[in-house]
Amino acid sequence: MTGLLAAPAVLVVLVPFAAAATLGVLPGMRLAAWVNLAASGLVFLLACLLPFSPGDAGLLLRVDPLAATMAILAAFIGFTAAWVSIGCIAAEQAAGRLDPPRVRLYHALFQTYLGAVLLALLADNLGVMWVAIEAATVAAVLVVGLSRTHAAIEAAWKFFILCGVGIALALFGTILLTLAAGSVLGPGFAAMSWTGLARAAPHLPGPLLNLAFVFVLFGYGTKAGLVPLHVWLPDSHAEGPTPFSAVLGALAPIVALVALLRLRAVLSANVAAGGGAMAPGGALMALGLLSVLLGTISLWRRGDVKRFFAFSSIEQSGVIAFAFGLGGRMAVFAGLLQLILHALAKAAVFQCVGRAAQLKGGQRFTDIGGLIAGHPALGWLLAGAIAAVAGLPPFGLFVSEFLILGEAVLRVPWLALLLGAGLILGALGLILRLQSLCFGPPTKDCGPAPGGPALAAPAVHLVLVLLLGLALPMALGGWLYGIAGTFR
Amino acid sequence: MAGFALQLAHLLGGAMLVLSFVLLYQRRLSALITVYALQAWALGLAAAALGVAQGAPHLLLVGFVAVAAKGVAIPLMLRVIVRRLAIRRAIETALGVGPSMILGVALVALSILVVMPVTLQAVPLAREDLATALSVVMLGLVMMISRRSAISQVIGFMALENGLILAAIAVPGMPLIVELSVAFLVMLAFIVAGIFVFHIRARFDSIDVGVLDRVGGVLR
Amino acid sequence: MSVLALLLHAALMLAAAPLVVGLARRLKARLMGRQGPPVLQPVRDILRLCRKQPMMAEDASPLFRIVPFVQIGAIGAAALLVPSFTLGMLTAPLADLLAIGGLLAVARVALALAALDAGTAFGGIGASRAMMFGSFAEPALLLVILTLAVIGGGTNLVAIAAVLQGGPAVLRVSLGLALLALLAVALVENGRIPADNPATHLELTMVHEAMVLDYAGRDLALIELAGGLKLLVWLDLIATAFFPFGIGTAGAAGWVPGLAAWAVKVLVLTTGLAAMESAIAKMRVFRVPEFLGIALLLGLLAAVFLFLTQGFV
Amino acid sequence: MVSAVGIAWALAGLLGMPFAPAALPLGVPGLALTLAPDALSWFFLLILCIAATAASVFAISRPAAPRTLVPFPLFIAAMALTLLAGDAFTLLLGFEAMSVASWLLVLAEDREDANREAARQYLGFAAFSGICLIGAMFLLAHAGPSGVPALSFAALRAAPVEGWRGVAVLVLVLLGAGSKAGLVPLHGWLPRAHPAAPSHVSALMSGAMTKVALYVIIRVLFDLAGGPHPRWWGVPLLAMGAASAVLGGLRANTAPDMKSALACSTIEHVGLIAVGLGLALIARAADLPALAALALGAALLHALNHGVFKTLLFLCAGAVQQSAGSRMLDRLGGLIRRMPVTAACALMGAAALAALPPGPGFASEWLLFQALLAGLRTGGVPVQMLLAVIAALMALAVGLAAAAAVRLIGIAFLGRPRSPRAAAAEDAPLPARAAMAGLAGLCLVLGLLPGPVLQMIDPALRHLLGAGMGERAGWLVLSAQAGTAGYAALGIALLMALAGLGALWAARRFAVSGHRVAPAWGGGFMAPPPWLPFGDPATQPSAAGFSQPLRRALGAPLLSARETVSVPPPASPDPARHVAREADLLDAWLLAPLARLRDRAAGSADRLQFLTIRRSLAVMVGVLVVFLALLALLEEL
Repeated sequence: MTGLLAAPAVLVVLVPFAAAATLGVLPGMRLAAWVNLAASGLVFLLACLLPFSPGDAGLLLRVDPLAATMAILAAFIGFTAAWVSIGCIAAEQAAGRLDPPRVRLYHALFQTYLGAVLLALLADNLGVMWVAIEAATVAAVLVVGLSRTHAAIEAAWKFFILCGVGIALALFGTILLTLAAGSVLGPGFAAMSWTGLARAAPHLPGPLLNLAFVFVLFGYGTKAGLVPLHVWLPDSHAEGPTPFSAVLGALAPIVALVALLRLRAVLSANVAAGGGAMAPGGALMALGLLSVLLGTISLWRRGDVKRFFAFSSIEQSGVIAFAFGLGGRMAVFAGLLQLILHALAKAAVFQCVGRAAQLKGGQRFTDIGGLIAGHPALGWLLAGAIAAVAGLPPFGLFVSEFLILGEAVLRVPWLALLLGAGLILGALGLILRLQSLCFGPPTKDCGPAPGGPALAAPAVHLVLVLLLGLALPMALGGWLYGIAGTFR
Repeated sequence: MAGFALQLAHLLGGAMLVLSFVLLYQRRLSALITVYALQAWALGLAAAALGVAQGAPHLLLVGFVAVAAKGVAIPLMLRVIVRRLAIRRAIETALGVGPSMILGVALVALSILVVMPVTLQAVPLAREDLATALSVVMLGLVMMISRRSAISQVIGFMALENGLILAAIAVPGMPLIVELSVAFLVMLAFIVAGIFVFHIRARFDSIDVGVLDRVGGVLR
Repeated sequence: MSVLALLLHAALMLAAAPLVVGLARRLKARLMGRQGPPVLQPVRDILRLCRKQPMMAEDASPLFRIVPFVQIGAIGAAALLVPSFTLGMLTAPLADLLAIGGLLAVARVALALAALDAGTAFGGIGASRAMMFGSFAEPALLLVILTLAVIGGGTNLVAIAAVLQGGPAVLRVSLGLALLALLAVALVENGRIPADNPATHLELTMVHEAMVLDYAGRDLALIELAGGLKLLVWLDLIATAFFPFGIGTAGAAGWVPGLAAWAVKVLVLTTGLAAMESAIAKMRVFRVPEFLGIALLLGLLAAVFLFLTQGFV
Repeated sequence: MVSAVGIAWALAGLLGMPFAPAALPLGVPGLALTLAPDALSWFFLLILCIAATAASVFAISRPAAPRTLVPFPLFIAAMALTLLAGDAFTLLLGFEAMSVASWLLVLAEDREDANREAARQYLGFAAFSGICLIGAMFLLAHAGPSGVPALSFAALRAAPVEGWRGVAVLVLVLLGAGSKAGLVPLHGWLPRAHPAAPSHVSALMSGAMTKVALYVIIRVLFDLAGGPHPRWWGVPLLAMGAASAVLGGLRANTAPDMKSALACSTIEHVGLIAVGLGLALIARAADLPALAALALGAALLHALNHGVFKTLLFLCAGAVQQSAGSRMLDRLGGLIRRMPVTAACALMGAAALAALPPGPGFASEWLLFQALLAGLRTGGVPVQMLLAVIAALMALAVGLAAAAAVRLIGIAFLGRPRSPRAAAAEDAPLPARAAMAGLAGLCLVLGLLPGPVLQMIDPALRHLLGAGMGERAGWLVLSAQAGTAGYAALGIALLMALAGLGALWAARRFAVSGHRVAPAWGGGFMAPPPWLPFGDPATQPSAAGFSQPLRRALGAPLLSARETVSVPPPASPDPARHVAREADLLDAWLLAPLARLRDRAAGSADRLQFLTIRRSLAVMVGVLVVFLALLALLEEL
């Protein structure tokens, strides 16, 4: 037991990979779904131990508050997605859209993706993190292409090639970072670790850091879906199986944005110490704003529900990137809050949309309408989740967007004008679709109605979004605020 | 010996850059594959030479992996694919050779301009290698955006990857090089396998704006 | 003393109201070369109506029966506020121009409601037109009040009259413009030519008459009386605000000259009214807003001239 | 029940019960929810509590609808939170929560397309106001010592804004709160959304919610933004207010259904209040606190009056809708006989709406005009001319309101029924009648005793402006300047009663009484067939017919109103048809171009979305090259 407590980080990473290997060979489909759930649950429980574990976890892993928080979040979303998967995949299978080998592959890849994401979050070493993100990409590409329809393969290809290039750029940035750190820390693993970079930040050669930052920004910015690097994102969200869309939509930005936040903190420390780096906020804010504006304007003229929410994810990534770019303790805090709450809310949206799509036999706006009239629980949950994403009170994103926009007004009023315009436009688009999906006369059903258990997951997500925004427990708030202080 | 190996590695890096230009210039598919293989060989040898020069045995391993996988295995696979899928030998270009060469030169200039001033503290040869590596990366990108056919775009991507590995070995004391290069190889393998499995014959940019217009602005 | 003045004033107004109407009719007829009805004819009409049984449309509600009293109540209250021969009435502190305007609006609204109550087509036409006239008359009236208030230092009519009486007797451009605007408003508000024809019974042209079509007996008598009273109130208003000479200020000493001055003024104004009505033709209904628009412009001009000349008090 | 407690609470606060700022155990670091009500909050809370109590009592008589049960109390609570808030975050949280809750209520009947469209537009505008107000609040704020922006009202007050920040605050508040209040040009949603909700909710939205928006304007511009500001700060409010008053008044005359006519009239009255606020700002800038108090007092009094009578009228409309099955004026008529209590209450409300003395509307508008008159003193000829024009527009609005009131009462309650449902209507149930009668009684009190009410407002005025109405708000007489004659509501009422009762006595004494009931002469229409016991509905004025003169005179230029009449050829039995169309020009000029712009932008964004892989890579590389070049350039510099 003490051993387990000593190294939950290692277990958190290893369990999903082990589960993936098991699921790859497990024959029974029902059983596989439950094993998937059990593994995700175990990972979540283990992740909950992370905050109490020592910082250096060995095997190039390190647990700091930021990593622990995000790992818990990722594990939680993975867990609920696995929960939703059970019914969803069974229904897909029943409808004949997935055959047993593919279901087996799906489960294995699900766990691989989860493991890779957790590894990327917990890795101290930039190289390991890069490998993990690459692995996550490959796993995600395979899941997106799982249904083998023409559109799915196209989406997967787009995803693969564009993210491949992005990841390549990130690697170049990583190499430059190692070079920069190596000139201070000497060659070795220290030069390639976040802790090393953070420690040596004030003394690193600033210009080199700038160059590295540009490449890492473009590399991980691609994963986060920042405009103009976002083209892969809508297609892949729209084509993957919906429980996986929930995971992909929620976790991909987390990993990428957390990496960008860490690097930004390194540069800021260098700037503060007069190390010659340029303030990194401008570039982040520029890409963030672009994402907000393009993401929101693209909410119009959408016909596909999942693609629509993918654009909303682009917008949200932009908002978070903007907040991180803005810097300062409050803005970073708000950005982290937005990151967490948006991941929860967006996962809930995708979970509901997935069930609604199965219920109505299509995932276009013309197929799904008036959910509340026919299926009140599903309809209200979806309405709540979309309202949460739109930043309407009483959901928590209202608080984080309030803070982000407010900080922007305080510090960069002219950019705040653009951000505000983008947020209004985004809210308008979401409201439009919220009403068309959930209110009005219902469209006809042609699939199984979701049962209570399937809706428990989005319900729990929504409750969390509500509580974390309005009544954030002081301990948790202080914890996040402390993280923001570290990375401001 | 060490000094000579270093110079050799440096020279081979330069050769990779030249080969990148040749890739950009080349119009025939089989020649493209050959030039790519040559570039991989140059990379492998450069890694080995650096390994000798710095006394770092893992670089030898990197060199071996590069030669074996990218100098031999992948070109072979590509040739098989070209034959099996009956892909046309000539390559459609989207940009034209002339403009893409000019673009390439400009990007190389930019790479040097960007890398040289910021790496003052680094070893001189490493600086130049880094600049070369970034140039190779940039040329790979140019190739990806100037060619229409899937195979040549993938070759562009792989050339880009060669540049990355060159950058990695240029940084003295870079840890985890082997792991990184292997990880990247896995991805390349997936891509090549993808072409094969999904029969992506001519081009993978079938999601064209033209398609969008044809569907009559259907909301996607 | 002020109570006595008020009582005398009330009696005078009540007595003069039908006479003014009769006088105007008579003078108008004379100007047009006809003999015309006797001056006392409206009084006779009212008395005769009082002897007839009142009628009520079968679809009308109790509101229909209340409205004549509201009419008389509102216009009577206004009549009690507007001074005639003395400024020293009990109601002087209440004589606010806006309140008087408001009371007249009450009468207008009440009558319009009554017109709609019977559920006939004519009532609706009359009511909607009357409300439109009212909407357009209101701004012009308000600008006149604004001009007067700026000169007189407040909206109290008695105070304004006192100021104008005490001040140097100069002709002001703005006062003249305001007078013109107020005259136009008065014509429209009282349903006189060119806005409306008090003598018409042609369905398509009538406004006021269309509204009272369903009334009979004592109700009609009250409404006729109220109409006369309204005309008198307007004449009085114009006389007090623009020609305040001769009005007694306080104490009984000024009453007699005040009475004489008042009689002369009312007579002159009535003659002017008759002359004007016989000289011009009735407008089409939708020209009336334009007519009132001109009044509004005059009022605005009055205000602007005032601002330009006066700087400010 | 909740409302009743609230009303007691509000009254206690107005009487001076101290209430310490309190923090709620909620929120995130740096954003604790705090309550710090002052006299202004209490006054608006009073309006809210009156409206909420009446609406709640009225709601007892409605069939229970689960869709409204939860959001309704939330709506009231959110409004109260906004009013009691002690910091910017709480204020905005309440403000937006109020919008969301009422949005759900507007969506109560979501099967109807028009309602959904109205709700969507409504929430869209709400999001817009929220963002604008966040901007305004943070422009007022300054970063605190530990990086946490100080958002409590005390802190905002302590740091006055100047220069462009001040102007930005003004613009943002006018856009944000102004759109919620329904000020032109951001009023388009209001006549759609307010009527869509159940009537007791519409009553609250019109009666109380617009006041909450006005509260925010007052709170920011008079309190938080500090001062003194340039004199022109009041001009936008004056202009928007006057435009709202006229446009709202006109649309109240042309709207075909009862509730949207009432909603349009809300725009008008909010406009009048805004004129008062603008005047007060100008007067404060000119350092005339007594005049500012007069203007603000007039505005606040009118806010209270409007809160009461508009709630009353919406409740009446609700009773009519429930009983006669429609709120379209052309399906009503003759209700005064079947629903006497409702009709009497509606008459009271309509009198107030038309600003007839001695009703409540007249007192506040009288004060407003006095303030305008005194405001002539604040500037040179340009200001005076502006004020003269504003005065004329206000008068026009008042005249239009009177016409609208006549139309509402005359078409809905008087005349003959126009539909069988209207003919068979029954008066509202007891709770509804009680709610309406209570409000009508309150109207009477407010109308006859405006002075004491103004004295209740005095603490708020003193708090904001340093001067109150003082002696000018006497028990019996309101006056513009202390010691001069003014408006005495009771006196006027007494005179009216005297004259009216005198006439009654004389009529009883001297005239033949006892009415004979007979059919009215209908101008020669055929007698109605026996299956139309209440007469042919088409032979009495319709709602569109009643508004025809105004529509022709004013609607054509302001609303681009068009009428088409199609007369069938002679000898054809087909009926002639008259179709009146109108469109709010602001929809056509503001929202439609914006929507077109958005669609065009979305179209061009789509071109960027669906690029081939190669092209999107090209974009990526292009931006990367730009960044690198920029970096090289910056390194050089």
